[in-house]
Amino acid sequence: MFKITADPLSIDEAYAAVRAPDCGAVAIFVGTVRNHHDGKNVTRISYSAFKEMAEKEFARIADEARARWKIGAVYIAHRTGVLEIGDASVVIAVSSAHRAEAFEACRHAIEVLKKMAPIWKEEFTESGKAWISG
Amino acid sequence: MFKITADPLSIDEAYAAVRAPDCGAVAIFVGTVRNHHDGKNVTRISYSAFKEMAEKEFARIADEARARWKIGAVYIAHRTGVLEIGDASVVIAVSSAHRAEAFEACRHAIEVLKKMAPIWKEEFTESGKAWISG
Amino acid sequence: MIIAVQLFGPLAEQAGRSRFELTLSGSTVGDVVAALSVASPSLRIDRAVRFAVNTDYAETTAPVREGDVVSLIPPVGGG
Amino acid sequence: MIIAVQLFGPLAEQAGRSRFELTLSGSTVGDVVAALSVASPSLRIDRAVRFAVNTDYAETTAPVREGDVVSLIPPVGGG
Repeated sequence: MFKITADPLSIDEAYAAVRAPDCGAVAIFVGTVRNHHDGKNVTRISYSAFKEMAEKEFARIADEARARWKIGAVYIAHRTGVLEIGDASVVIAVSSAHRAEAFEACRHAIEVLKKMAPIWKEEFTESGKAWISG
Repeated sequence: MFKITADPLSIDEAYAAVRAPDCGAVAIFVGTVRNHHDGKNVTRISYSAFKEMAEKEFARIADEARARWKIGAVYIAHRTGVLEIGDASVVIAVSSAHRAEAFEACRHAIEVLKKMAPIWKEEFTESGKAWISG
Repeated sequence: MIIAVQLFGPLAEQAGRSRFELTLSGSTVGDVVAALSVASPSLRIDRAVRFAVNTDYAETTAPVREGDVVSLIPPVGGG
Repeated sequence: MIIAVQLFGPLAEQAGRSRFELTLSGSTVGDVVAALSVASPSLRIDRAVRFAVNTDYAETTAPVREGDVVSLIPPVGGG
């Protein structure tokens, strides 16, 4: 399942979406809004996305991972809108028969998502706001 | 939080236990009962543990990870009793400011747990049962 | 032909709007970008900006056809 | 002195019980294992078996004291 959503993300949903009888391992990554960045106090973050393209990129990231590693299912969800400190902005889950593949594919997925998914982040700090990339 | 429990494991509990305002990443590993092993069809698995020592080993694994990586909190839970296919047997969660550390520490924790935690696994297949290690 | 252009993030902020309809003589992504620069001179379309035709990344040499939506993808920040 | 011994997993299955109370003359983990082998000859305590004194892994040369619990840790299979 691949989605851009304004609703809060659910870790249990991610887990339920990928668990399978023939998979003994699930690796999950959760990105959350951190209260600091480059020495500044972050108060909140606003995410926006090109939804249709981002969801297609998520599916492409999953296809790429399945071609490279022996894995089961992949779940990728990213939230949009104004998020507070501690809120989950992204959840990725990957299942596999053996744990190495789930870890590696999950790690790879977040790295590629950060480079390729058309999602933008506006960071609000005590001193103002700024678009953050990379 | 470090525990051996006969109750079903909760991924959300693991996530809630480690998330922190200064951590932007949470890596979670879930080990589940797989329906196959070494070419045999597995029907269920029974786990037993030396509870007090296992929980102490979990805490030691977390201390070791905190000494090696810049991470926030660590959660390790392992279930005991008879588990069915798809049930979660172990959940590990690690938070960190940056994602590389959470992934590496989480991966390390499951590797060390498998070698060191005093937990035993009896696998039931169509052809009988066997103690499985390693 | 008429091509729809979408802007996102900092580019939409710079332009003060997120959607344009451009009338084009050429037929590549590069032609769309050139026309957009004329229509919205305040836009800073530097080398870090990528492009998409509909929902796929595309080079500036990629063709565009009537009905396509061209998107400008400034540096992304998901995760 | 009297030392409690715990067995787990396949070793408890082999012995048909998981707890022994042994009366010892010596004072190391190795002495406990030797006494256990006499008390329960069917046990196969090979080199893959590790030992713990109370809740910590211990070598066979580690001392044991009155009140300690010595555990035999056959190959583990958590995860």
